[in-house]
Amino acid sequence: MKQILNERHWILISDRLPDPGEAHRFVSRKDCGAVNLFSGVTRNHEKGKKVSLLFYDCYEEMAASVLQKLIADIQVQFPVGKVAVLHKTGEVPVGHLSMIVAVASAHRVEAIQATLELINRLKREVPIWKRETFEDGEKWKEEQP
Amino acid sequence: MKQILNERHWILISDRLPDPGEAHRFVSRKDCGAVNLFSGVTRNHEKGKKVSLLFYDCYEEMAASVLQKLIADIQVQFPVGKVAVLHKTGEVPVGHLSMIVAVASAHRVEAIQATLELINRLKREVPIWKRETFEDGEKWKEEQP
Amino acid sequence: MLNQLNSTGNCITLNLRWFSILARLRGKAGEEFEMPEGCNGEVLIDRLCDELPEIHKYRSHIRLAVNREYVDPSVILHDGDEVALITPVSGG
Amino acid sequence: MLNQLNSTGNCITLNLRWFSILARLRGKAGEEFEMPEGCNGEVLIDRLCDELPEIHKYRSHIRLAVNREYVDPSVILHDGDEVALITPVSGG
Repeated sequence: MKQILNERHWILISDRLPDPGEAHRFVSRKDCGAVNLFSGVTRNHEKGKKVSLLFYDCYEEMAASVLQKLIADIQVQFPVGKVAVLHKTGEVPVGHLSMIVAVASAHRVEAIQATLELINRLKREVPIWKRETFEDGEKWKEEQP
Repeated sequence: MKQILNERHWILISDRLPDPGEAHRFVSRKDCGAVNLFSGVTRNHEKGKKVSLLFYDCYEEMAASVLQKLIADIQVQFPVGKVAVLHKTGEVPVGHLSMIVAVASAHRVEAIQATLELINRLKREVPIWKRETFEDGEKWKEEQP
Repeated sequence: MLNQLNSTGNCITLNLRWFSILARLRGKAGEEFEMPEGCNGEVLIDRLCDELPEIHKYRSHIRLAVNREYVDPSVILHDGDEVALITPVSGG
Repeated sequence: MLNQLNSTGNCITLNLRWFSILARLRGKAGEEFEMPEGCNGEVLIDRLCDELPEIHKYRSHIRLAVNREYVDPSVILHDGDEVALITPVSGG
């Protein structure tokens, strides 16, 4: 488990995620009229194959520090307020949450664009890896063509 | 109060909003790996003026029917699953929720883009009107230059 | 005037709904309102602007809703129609 | 080889961390690993590929992390550095 919590952001990497409502409440502030909250959920299919379970491995200390820089970048690029990024490690069954990203801003467009940019960068930069369990076995994402 | 609830969408126009978590749960489905949830919150400022309260008037029957068509459009334009749009009527003090929009999709980009498009259209087409209470009085949005 | 309106001299009763700034100006949220048979939305809006000159200011931004749908103001109104003048909306 | 590595003949001990597919291939999550003093990231990766040929397949996609930051593989490694080979990530 790794957590960084301050006035500007809440980063949590843990095998237990809080309710999305907690991320919502964390980022809410009276000068921010827009809160955008994105959740990643384990879905039951991937490229036509049935998925029953995901497992996330994470380089927790590095992931937290990369996320901290990434959020600081986002808070410079977009006029946003508080940001929360919560990511689960270990097993995530179908229908369960793997990630929660919440961004508050004075305006909707910025809150929504910043959310998308943050997730795009997270998916490229943060050292977290997904293993998918299919009916015929399990594979790390990098193993798949 | 006006509510339309079915397999594809949940529309609620009411002087009481449920917790955003309920919209999240409504749109969640095992084939949708992405849930994007946007909340509008009354913020304490507007164009440099201090705001203490919002009040929403609504042509409820028409708003629900316009929203239903609008959501159907979105579900054709974007590969999204279930959609929820919940809008408050009456008074909304600073820091409280005026609107919740939730969209589920197999993929993040579509969930997020559909949310933004849905809100943009809602703000142009759905017959709901905002009155802002400033320190020096209250004004309907249309009255303001 | 009779020809222009396609009127037979009979009247229709509309169910007007008022919202937002117009409800405040009109002092009510709804009313029954009589118009000549065959009149269209444009004629109704003209008539309401005559009765309530404050509407003029918003007129160029008003959309017409008949029976809970946006319609072109050239549409002919019928007895029992629910009609609303929709000033620029601001939900969200 | 000694010149190329800028080596004095001494060794440094790195703290290797293994994740995802590489942890499975290596059979462990971490280990201490000795390398000649003055060696850079590229040389370490070469050496690990020699020991664990299965890494080759991922090599062109691997990024190097030293002390929890992405670095260019040309960076010189130091005694006690925490080093990880980062295969393409897939969080979210």
